[in-house]
This record gives sequence, structure tokens and C-alpha cells, in this order.
Amino acid sequence: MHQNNNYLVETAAQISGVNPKSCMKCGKCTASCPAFDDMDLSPHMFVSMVEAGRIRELMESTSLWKCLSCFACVERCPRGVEPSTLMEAVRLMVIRKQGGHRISADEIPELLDKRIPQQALTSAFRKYSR
Amino acid sequence: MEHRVYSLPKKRMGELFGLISSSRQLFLPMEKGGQFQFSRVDEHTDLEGVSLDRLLTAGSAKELFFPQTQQIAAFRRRGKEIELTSAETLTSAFVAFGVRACDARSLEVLDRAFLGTPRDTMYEEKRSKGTVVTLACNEPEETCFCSVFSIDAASPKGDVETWIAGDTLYWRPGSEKGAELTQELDALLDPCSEEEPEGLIQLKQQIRSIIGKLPLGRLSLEQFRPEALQELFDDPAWQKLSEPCIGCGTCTFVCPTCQCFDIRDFDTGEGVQRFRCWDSCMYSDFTTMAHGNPRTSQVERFRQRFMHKLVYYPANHDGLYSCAGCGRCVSKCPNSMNMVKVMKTLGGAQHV
Amino acid sequence: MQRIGVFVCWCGSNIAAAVDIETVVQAMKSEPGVVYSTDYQYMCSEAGQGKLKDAVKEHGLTGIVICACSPRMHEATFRNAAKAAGVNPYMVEIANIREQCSWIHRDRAEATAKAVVLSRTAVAKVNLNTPLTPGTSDVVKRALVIGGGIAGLQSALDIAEAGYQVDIVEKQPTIGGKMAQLDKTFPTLDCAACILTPKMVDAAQHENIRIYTYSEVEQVSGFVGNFSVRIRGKARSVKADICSGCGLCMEKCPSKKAKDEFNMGLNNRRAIYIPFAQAIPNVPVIDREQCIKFKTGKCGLCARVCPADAVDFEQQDSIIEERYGAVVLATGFHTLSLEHYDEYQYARQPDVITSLELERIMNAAGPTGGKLLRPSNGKAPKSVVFVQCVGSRDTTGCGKTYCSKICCMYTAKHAMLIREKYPEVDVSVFYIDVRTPGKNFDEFYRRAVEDYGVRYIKGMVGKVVPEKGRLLVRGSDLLDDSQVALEADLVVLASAVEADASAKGLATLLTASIDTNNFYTEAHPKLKPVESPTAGVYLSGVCQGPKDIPETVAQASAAAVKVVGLLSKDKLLSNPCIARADELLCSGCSNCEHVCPYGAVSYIEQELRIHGRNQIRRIAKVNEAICQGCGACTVVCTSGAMDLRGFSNSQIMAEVDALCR
Amino acid sequence: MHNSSCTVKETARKILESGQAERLLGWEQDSSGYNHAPAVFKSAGELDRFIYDRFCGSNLSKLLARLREAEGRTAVLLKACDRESFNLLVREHRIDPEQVHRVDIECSGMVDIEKLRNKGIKGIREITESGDELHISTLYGEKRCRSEEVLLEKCLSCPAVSSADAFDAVGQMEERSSLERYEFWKEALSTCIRCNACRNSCPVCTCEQCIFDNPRSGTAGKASADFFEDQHFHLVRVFHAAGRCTDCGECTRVCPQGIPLYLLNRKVIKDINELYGELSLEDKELGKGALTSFSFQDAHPDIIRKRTGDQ
Amino acid sequence: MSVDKQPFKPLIAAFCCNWCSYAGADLAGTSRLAYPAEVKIIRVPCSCRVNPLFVLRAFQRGADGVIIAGCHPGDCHYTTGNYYARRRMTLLFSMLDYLGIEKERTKLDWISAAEGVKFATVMNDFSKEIHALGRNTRFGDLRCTTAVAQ
Repeated sequence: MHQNNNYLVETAAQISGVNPKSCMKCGKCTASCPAFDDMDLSPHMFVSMVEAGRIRELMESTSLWKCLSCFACVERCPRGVEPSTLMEAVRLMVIRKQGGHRISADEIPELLDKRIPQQALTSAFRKYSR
Repeated sequence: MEHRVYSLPKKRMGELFGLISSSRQLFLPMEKGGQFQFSRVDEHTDLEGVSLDRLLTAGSAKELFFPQTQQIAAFRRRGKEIELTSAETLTSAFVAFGVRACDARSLEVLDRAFLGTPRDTMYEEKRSKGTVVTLACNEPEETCFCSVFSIDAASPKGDVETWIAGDTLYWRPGSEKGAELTQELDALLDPCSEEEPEGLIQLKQQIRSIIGKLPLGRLSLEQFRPEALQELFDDPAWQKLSEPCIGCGTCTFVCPTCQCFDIRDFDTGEGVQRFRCWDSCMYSDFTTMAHGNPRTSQVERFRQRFMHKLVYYPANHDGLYSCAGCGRCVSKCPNSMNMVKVMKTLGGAQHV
Repeated sequence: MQRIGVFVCWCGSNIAAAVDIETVVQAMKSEPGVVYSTDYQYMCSEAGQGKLKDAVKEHGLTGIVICACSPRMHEATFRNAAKAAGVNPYMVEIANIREQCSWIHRDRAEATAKAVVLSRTAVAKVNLNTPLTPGTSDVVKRALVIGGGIAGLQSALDIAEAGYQVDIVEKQPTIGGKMAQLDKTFPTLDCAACILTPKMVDAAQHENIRIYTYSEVEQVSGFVGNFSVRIRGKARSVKADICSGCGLCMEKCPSKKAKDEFNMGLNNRRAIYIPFAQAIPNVPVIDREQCIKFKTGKCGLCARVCPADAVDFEQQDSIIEERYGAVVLATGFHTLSLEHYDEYQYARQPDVITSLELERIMNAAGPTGGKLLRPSNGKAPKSVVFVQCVGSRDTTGCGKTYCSKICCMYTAKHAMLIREKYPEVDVSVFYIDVRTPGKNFDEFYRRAVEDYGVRYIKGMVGKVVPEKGRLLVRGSDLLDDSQVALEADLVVLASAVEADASAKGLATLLTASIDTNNFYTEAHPKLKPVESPTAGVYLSGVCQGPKDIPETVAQASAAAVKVVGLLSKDKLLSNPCIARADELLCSGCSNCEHVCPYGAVSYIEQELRIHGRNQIRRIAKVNEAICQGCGACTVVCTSGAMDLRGFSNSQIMAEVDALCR
Repeated sequence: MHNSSCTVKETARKILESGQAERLLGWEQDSSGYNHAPAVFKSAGELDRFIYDRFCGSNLSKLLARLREAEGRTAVLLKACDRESFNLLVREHRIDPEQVHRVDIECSGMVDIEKLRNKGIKGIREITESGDELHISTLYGEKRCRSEEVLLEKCLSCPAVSSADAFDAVGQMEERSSLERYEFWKEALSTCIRCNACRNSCPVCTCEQCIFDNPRSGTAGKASADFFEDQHFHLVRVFHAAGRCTDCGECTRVCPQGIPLYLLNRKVIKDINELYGELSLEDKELGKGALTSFSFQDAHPDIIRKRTGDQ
Repeated sequence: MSVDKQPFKPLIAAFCCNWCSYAGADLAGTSRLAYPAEVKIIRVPCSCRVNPLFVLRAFQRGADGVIIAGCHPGDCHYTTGNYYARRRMTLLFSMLDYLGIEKERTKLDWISAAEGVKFATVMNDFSKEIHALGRNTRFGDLRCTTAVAQ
């Protein structure tokens, strides 16, 4: 189904409950982000792009999946913007668009890798399966 | 003059109402907004709402003769002149059907107040045009105490007296007016052969037997004599009795015998419309005069109401009490204070 | 019944061209109360006013309706004319048939009909008007300034110079406030003490100024022109009148563990102390919580060494009761406590400091003698990082939602001063926005960047981490879209400005309102920026909102002018169109008190005779000197006891009736 | 209920015997078994007539305000629904809490005798309770009725008795079209006889003189000759209670015409809850109400225009 | 209604605060910005002076619409009056709507002394709405409407 841009913006806002307009562009999120080095879009840009309605680009970006959901940005943001929540919302939008299970419990042992933080795997399982 | 009894199968009462309402306005106890009250019935009315089983309407039949609000006159300003128009509206003939014995008695009480001297022409107009068709109370309630005032709910006095016994409506004219109405209904009403049909005799017995068992049926009126006026007036019990009274006017407004009214002007901007409206002796602004209010505390106002009903009125009207024992105040008082409690407290040793 | 005269003005052709004047004049003749109705070309002219005066005499008028231009234009003119003719000025009403009728309606019939309605509406109101007289009250020719910082001092000096008595109440042992703690001031970089201390001396020596230090306002009653104030002077334990300020006591005091508040706790002071060398009064105070004598009963060394025998351990608090005509609030500010900002490690790392602490470190009279040294080890730093907006512009509830306004400038000042004195030290500033509106402000900031090589990084700090004896500052550079990690020896946080804790209590005492941030609210944000909504109470300095020294001084002087303007009057005339409670109707519910923006309503227990019986009732009383006549109280009054003179319930309802007729 | 009835009486006895209060405001038993009137008890001896059962619906805090000038302390029994009224009266200085010995009592719902009658039960002689059933002995035989079916309107959404949402009915009314609402209220309010029971029983209405009784207020309208006056009376009554009404349910309980007045009061409460939420702590401390406080973020009245789209 | 000979002429009462909206109306006048003559202004010191009773009174007396205009939030001459008015009128309008009175008959707007254009626009728009609604039949007192109806 073709999703027009307004719909995407509204959906992101609806899922996250976040108002990107309250961002004052201080960059504290980016300053706090432990996954920054792996991201091509830093958290503050993420917020800024949602504000600008560039959701489709975000949905296609790889940074989306690099966020650890550690909530450092949520914790530190002085304006209550919650970049991580916003990312989660866009991730959900991608998942909902594609539908179906993306990971099952059986697959987890294969995926176990010492370098992957266990927390990330658990949250991935929670997020990507139903 | 003794009138004979007529009968009509109960299921044909709809036709009866139709016939009455074709020549006169007809008022019946009907449900409206969840409450039962006398409402106008015409050919468009759904008779489903008519309830003759319900003992009492929320307001009494008094409303038909002495409405809560009635326009008296209108004044209109023309420049600096004032033009007066009287708001005399003529009432067309009407029939109130299903009036209970207590409400019928209350009209007698009102007559004494309004048709004495000076005569209240507005009341007189309505009274002369209205025909009261009473209905016997098949199932009196625990709040009833009409028998205390020698009212016979088994044989209610009215222009026409009716009974519903089983499947039959019995109809007996009680006055000239009633006889006239009966004549108009000639086509429907079937004259009975006996003076009192068996069904009717049985019903009356049945009603009287229930009345004999009513918990409030044996209140004593002995104490409420004109001679005891001062003693009753000074009774310290009034203080205690009036404690729960919050001074609302519910008892007076549901009372079939309360007759006080106020005259109010309504400024329309270009003139004044003058109305009379029910007033309540329970209100702090009742009979306020230039100097203020004659009764400044609730205990005085409370005492006034009951003294008027039980002592002053009978003293002035040959012993006729201004209470018909309908029990509306008993069931409607927000704080459960009522005529019965007053009578019990002040009425003598056997009830205390 | 009134005898009303109606005067319909043509306003040349302004009204007459659109409204049929004669129709209006004739229509008014049949309105109730009207005994005379006429018209004139220019009612506001000398001749027009003369016509009015003549008519008053000839027809014995008690009320006047002028159908003319807006009351905002000539109400005062016609009221004066009425007064001259012997009619109470408040018996005049204006029907606005120019601005709200003839000028906007083209159709003559329509405009005329509307003019008739507006005129009869005014007639209906005048029928219910009552003569009103402005109240008067005396003015006590003395002002109270609460707070002895630069704001309070400036206000006090200006008032005193104008010839009025002023008392300053300062809760600290010395006047001087926050400015005394500063090193240099932007944008001129002159020394704060050099410009402040002369003012302190001026105030101390001024014949019209009394200074109560170590004192607090405890109770206030009264109203504009006549406040009664109780001031509690806390016991110094040193007799100020005989102490010579020699300082011997301080030298000998064995209790040395108290944090020196003046130096932001960076070093210790004695239990008997003078906050700083130029303190006024130059009289020590004993910190009873620290003093060994007070704690254990033993010691008393100071008393023994005092050559003037001024130490008095028995000294009690003193109570001063005084009356004032006006009050200036100058309670100043504090910097936000940073306990909620763990990420900056302020509480754990001694080398993470606030800007005010840096001021003391940079100050020649400070704990390091003016040398920039790290509090942790006393060594010179090689790199200093400043973080802006710490606790400001924060909507999460940890900090303050507003911009603290002064941080951008003082950070630029600090950065510049460090680079000037220690060119080898790297200085970086993390900022969100640089805000420098002000004379020579932006130039100053640019100098820091361009001439002094301060590195400004657009971004915020995410975390400060101690690493190998230094501090690793992790932040973002948004312009570069990068994360930066700077090694620093000193991290300076620009912590938010917040209203002094005393503001809230004083607001209650004075019924001056405060906003959600505890800054005092001004009577009008644009037109009355130095007045509080409570008449006779004025605002000076940061207590009204963050501001720098020049702005503070400007506001302080403005407040002083307002005070002088008030004190120069012998009597205050009050607007008679004010609220009044009908005592027989009032139920004492306090709702009017709750909505009054001026605190003009108070409650009294009054004995009333009701139905021939005496009853004590709690009833509302409106203070006529304070009430401004907004009418908020009248609407919350359910019994209709509260009414507004000049705009009474019955008057407005009569207007509605006439308008809708 | 029976248990708590004995406990309440015992509590009352202790208070009067110990002298903790000079008098106690409670209910006095009536021989009808349901028409118990509020009464003042001055000594433990008078408590023989004391009753606390399913028929003690009246809110005693209103009567307490009338005893303001009585010497000494007055003890008052407060059911859950009456307590907020009490607090309001304290807040508005109509009751001096120092002069009151407040006793919170339990309640498992009060019976609406009108509802019982509407079930066709007449000629009541005695009512007894057994489990969750009422046994009514009448002139016309024995009747039974589940007590929850005949509770007072105010009990139906009382957290102690039921889990129903008090605002459901208001929500349903809001759903109707403007014209339907108009027709509904026209019918409901036109039965009003202006007896003032709602006003006089309301604990919020304690003005020394009500504007409806004050000919100078311009609002006195004893003669309700036009429907406007019925609307006007109830609108003004509700508005005077706005932000103060504690939903104690007295007005609905006492209305002799059975007008659903709670639909009006709860509408205001619902609006206040939805638009303004809880009062700030500071406002609460000052004893302010929803209409004597404000917030800078309050909605503009246009929100009403946007709320429902119909005509 | 179609047999009505005269076109519907509504009656609109406008309560304007003295400091902002009344001055705004004056400015509209000075700028010759027309709005319908059926809008008639009553001057009050502050929007918080408008008692709901006044609004009801206007409707009782036959007004077809009532508008209250005050200073913008934050601009109140008395600092807080319009905030109280805002709450009170919101609840009043909501209650009127609830009773089935057309909600378009009431309005509150903020008009500053500088907003002559806004004053005229607001009044024109409001008047249009009232025209569209027609005569106020649900909330008037029949006894008062004779004069208006003629």
C-alpha cells in the first residue's frame, strides 16, 4: 500500500507520542549516544528529519537498526523529546509495513555471538516477534 | 338527589376518553418525564401512558384549578405612557378523570379559601368549567391517612364517582355537572339494574378492609382543636421537629391543599407581565413586607405550615382540616419530616 | 428617579452624516428618566460644554448621557464639565455613536437605529448610576527595599537621593549581594568590586538610608502608602555599635571548619567572621552552629581578645516595626543546584565547577588569590571546557524552562579572561545557541572567538568521565556531525539562574504574585514592568526575571522613580469604580479573595444585626486603596454580595435589557 | 449493613457519653421503616431512636452548617459521599472544623424508596435485609427485591458500592445531537416545579441569601411562566456549584419530580476533569476551586465548538 | 419561515473589555472597517467582569448571539482576568451546548487595542454564523421576544 508522507509523519507521532518540534537542537542526544560511531544518521539528525517529514529516508537508513535502545538520549534530553522512542516508532513502522515474524525463538541460539550485547538480542526478540 | 350507577367494560375506556375529549378537554394521570401527573389528552395522545393503577400523581389535581403560574395582567410602555391589559383567558370546559378521594377533598379546602370573600375569579372560572371524575383507591398505600379526615377512599366524592372493579368501570354521577357529563356519554355508559351492583359492593368492602389495616390510619386529631391553639403554638417540640427541615418547598408544592401564592412582575424590557405563582411558607422570603419578614427562623416557618393546616384553618372553617391525608409530603420530603410526624408528636399520648 | 439630560453630538459631519441626529434626540425624549434631550455640533467644544452646564442648571439634571465619540476620547472631558456644573462626574455616561456606529455603517437608517439603541443603553445605565467619590489615603514617606544587592542598593540610593527615607533589609550579614562575589563584569571587563563597593559605602553613609543586615521581613500588613512591616534582626552575637571591626576575634577563633559561603565553599572560614574584606557593616557575626562556645559552652576566645568587649553571646534577635509607603522587592537570585545532572559529575569531581565558583577562583581576593588552579590538586589546568545551558531551557522538570540570559555573556567573559591571562590554556565552549543581545555584547563574544581563540562548539555535552586524573568531556559537534571527546582539567558549568528561595514567602506576605518559576510577576509585561500587581510594591533586579547588571540597575532606578512618584504625594486618590461587598449578603466563602489579583479582599469577623438578632459573620472587606476595579470578584460571588461600583450587576443587566429591547 | 449499623450506634454512644461532643447529628428512626429523618441527639439516652440503615441517604454536612452557632462541639456522621461536601464547607468557612467531631462511617449503598415503588411495590409495612436481598412485607403480600436494583442514583457510581463510571451517562448524553439534547432537557426540566429542594438540600448552596430569593438580583424568577426560566434556574444552580459540587447526589435524591439533575452536575465535573485536571497543589492549599484558579495553558472556549460537529 | 416578509435581522451583544477589545472596536471605527450594525457593544472593565448571568440575560431578552472579547492571554490589564474568563466561559459554553443550545451562538475571542481589523473580522464572521443559524428559539424568553420579532 502506498503510504503518503503525511500519513507517515502522523503515524510516527502517534506511535511515539513524541513532539519533535520541542527539540532545540542542542545535540545532547548525539553527545550521549554510545552507538554513534556505527550510525550514519546521528540521533539529533533523526529528530530533525522527523520534524522535516523525511520519514521514508529514515525507514530506509541502517542507523535505525543500530540504536541500542539504551535510552541515554531519552534520559539526557533537556526538552523531553525522546529520540530513542522516535526511532523505535520508525522501526515499528518498518516492521508493520513488512509484516510477519522476523525472528523466532529457535533462531536465537544460532545468532548468539559474544559481541552482541545480550540486552540487544532480548529487546530484538521482543520487538521483532509476536 | 341519588344518582344511579352505570357500567362500562374496562377495555372500552379508551372509547370513553375519546368521547369525552371530543367535547371537552380531558386530563388524565399520565407518565411524563418518568413522573405521573395530570396531563391533557386528545385524539393524538397515546393512551399507553395513562396510568390508573398508580395511586397518586406527583403533583395533585389542584394544578388543574390553581396552576403553579398564571398570568394576571400585562403592562406595556408606549413612550412615557403605560397601557394595561388584563390577561383574562377563558378556560374551556374540562374533565379531570382519575382524581383520588384525597385530592377531591382538597378542592373543598381550596374552595373555602378562594370562593369565599373576596372571590378569586381566576379560580372560580376554572372550578366552574372543570368536572371532577373521582376514582376509588383499589390499593391504598402505607403513606395514606385520608381516613383520619373522614375521607372514604372506597367511595370518593366528586362530580362523578368511578370504580374499576375487575373488568368493569362503574360510574355514578355525584352532582348536576356530573349528570350532564353522564348524559353526553349516554352512548357508551350502560345503566346498571341494581342500585349497587355486587362487584361494586365487594370492591368497597375490600378497600375498606385494607384501609383498616393502614399503619397511619388511626392518627388522632383530638389535640388539634381551636382551644388548644396557644398550647400547641408554644409547644417546645417544634424546635426538635423542625431540625431536619431545610426549608425547601417540596411539601407545599406537592400538597393538594396548599393555597398560598405570590404575585410577581416580569420586566420584559418594554413593559411588565404580572403573574401569580405558588409560594411556600417554608421560604425565607415568604410574605416579606417592607419591614422585613414576619417569620425569620425555620422553626417559625415550619410551625406556621402545620399550625395552619391543623389548627388555624379548621378554626376558621368549621373544623375542616387543611389536610387530606394524601401522604405526598410523607413520601416526598427530602429529609423525611412530614405531617404524620408532626401529628404523632403533638397529637397526644397514645402516639408518642 | 434620575433627571437625565441627553446630548447628541454631530461631531461636525462625522456623526451627522451617517446618523439622523433629530431621530435620536426625539427617541431619547421618551426614555425613562430623560427630561431633556438636545443636540449640538461639537459637544466637546467650550460652547458644547457650556450648553451642558446651562442645561444642568435649567432642568436640574442629575444624570447626563453624551452620545458622541468613544469614552476613551472624551469621557474625562465631560466628567469634568459635569463636575463644574455641580453634577457628580460619575453620573455621566457616553454612548459611542461615532467609532462604533457612524464611522462603520453606511446605511443611514441602520446607523440611526443603532445610534438610538446605543443611546438608550447609556440612558438605562445612568438611571442606575450613583454618585461616586474617590477615596483618599495618607502616604508614609518612607520606603522599604528588601534585598541589599546591586538592585536594592541602586533603588535605595535613588530614592534617598530624591529626599526620601529608605530602609534596606538584607538577610546576609553584609550588603553587596551576588555582584560582590563577581570578579570582572562584561562587556567592559572592569572589576565588580571597584564599581560596587563605592555604592555600598554611599548607601551606608547616606543620611536617608538605614541598613538592616542579617535581618528578614517577617510580617507585612497594610496597603499602598501605608504598609506596616515587622523586621527580625537576627542576633549577630557581636554588638555592632561598639565593634571597631579590627578582626582580632576572627584571627583567634579556633573553629575553622565552616565552608566559606562567599567563596562558594571553595575554602573554609572561622565561626566568627566577616564575609569579605569590604563587607558593610564591617562587623563580624558568629555562626552559632559552628561556634564552639555555642556548641559546648567552652571557648569564648573571641570575647576575651576583643578590645572593645563587643562580643555578646547572649544577644537576642531584635524586632523592628516600621511603616512604609512603598516596598521594593530586590531579592535577587541563586544558581540552580545541579544534583539532577549526574552526567556532568558536579557532585563527585572537584574539578567540575560552576561559573560562580570560577568567579571566586579568578578573583584576586578569592581562595586561590586569583590564580587559576584546579580545586582537586591546586595545579594549573591545561584545558578548560565550558558547558552552557546547564539546567536552563530544560522542560523535563529537572531544571528551568527559561533561558537564564546572562550565561552566554559571562562564559565568553570567563573564556576570554583565561585566554588572556593563560594563553597556553585551551578553552572550549559547548553551546546550543549564543545569545548576545545588548550593547557591545556580540562584539564581545566575537572577540573571544576571533581575538582570543576560544573554541566554540555547537553542541551539548553528553557526559563527563574522569580519566587518568583528568576529565574526559564527551559531546557533540552538530555542525560537524561528529562526537567529540575533549580532555579537560577544569569543566565549568553555566548553571541556571533561579529566583531566591525567599521570594515565595515574601510574595505571600505582600500578596505580590509570582510565576511558576517563583519570579515576581509584573503588573503588566509591557507597560508596567517594574510594578507588581499589588499597588505600592515594586520590582527590582533578577527577582523579576534573569537579567544582567546594566539591566538590573536600569530596573532598580525605574522602580525607584515609581517609589519617588508615590512618596511625593501626600494623599492617594483612588478610583471609585471599585468592588464592594454587601455585608448582609456575604457568606464569607473566600472565593473573591482567591481571584483578586491585588489581594484587595480580606475577611473580617463582623457583628451584624440580622432579624433583630446580633450575629457574628465572616464577611469580605475590599480595601479601597488597593482594588483596581476589574470585577473578577463579582463573578465568583454566588450570592451576588460583591458588586462593582460604576459597572454594577444591575447596571450591566439594564444595559443588556436596553440593548436587546 | 446490620453490623456496621450497630457499630455506628456504638460509636455515637461513646462520643456522647465521653463528652467528645455536645451533640451528634445522625438519623432518627421512623415507624415506616424507611422515612428516617436527620436529627440531633444531645445525650446517649436519646440514642434509642438512633438508626443507621439502608435508608439514611441524606447528607448531614448541609445540616451541620446550620448548627454553626451552636455552643460546643457537634459530632457528625459522614458517609463517603458526604465527606467531600464537608471538606468544601470547611474550605469555604461555612463549618469551623474545630467545632466539629467528624466521624467517617461506612456505607454499602442507600435504597431509593421511589425506585422500590416504581417496581410496583406498594403498601410497605416493613423492610428487612437478607444478604443482597430486601424482603418487603406489604399490605399486598411479601415482596423481594435485590437491593442493588433499587439503590439511589448516587450509589450507582460510588466506588464503595459499584465499579460503574459516574460519567457514562453524561458521555451518552454528549453523544446525542444538539436538538435531541434540547428536546431531552425541555421535557426533563419542564416537569420542574421550582420547589427548590435541589437547592436547599445542596451542601454547596449555603449563601446567606440566594440570588433566586433576592428580588434585587435581577434573577429572582419564582413564576416559571416560560421554559427559559426552568433552563435558567438549573443552569445558574449548576453554574454556582461549578468547581465546588462534590457530586454528593443530594439534588437528584430529593427531587420530587425525579429530574436527573446529576446529569448536569456531572457534566461540569467531567468538563473540569477533562479540561483542567487536578488542581495544582498550591491552589489546593489555598482552598481554590476550578473556577477560582487557572493555568496559562487552559483551552480556549472554541474547543467546545470543535467538540461535537452536529447541529 | 419562508413567509417572513422581513429578512432575519439578528441581535448580537458584544461584551468588550475596556482596555483591549473596546479600544480595538474604536480602532475598527477609526479605520472605517465595517461590521454589521446588529453587533452592539457593552463596555466592561475586564472580560472577567462578564458574569454568565449577563450572557443568559442577553439570550433571555432575545439576543441571537453573544460574544465576549478581551485582552489576549498575558495582556490583561489586570494581569489575570482573562484567564478566569476563559475558564468560566468555556464551562458555560459547554453547558449551553449540553442543554442543546446551538454552540455557535456563543463565542469568546481575544482582540487587542491594535487589532481593529481583527475586531471587524471577528464580528463579521460571528454575525455570518448567527445569520446561518437563524433566530434563537431554543434559549429565549417568549415574553421578551415580541419587540424583536416585530
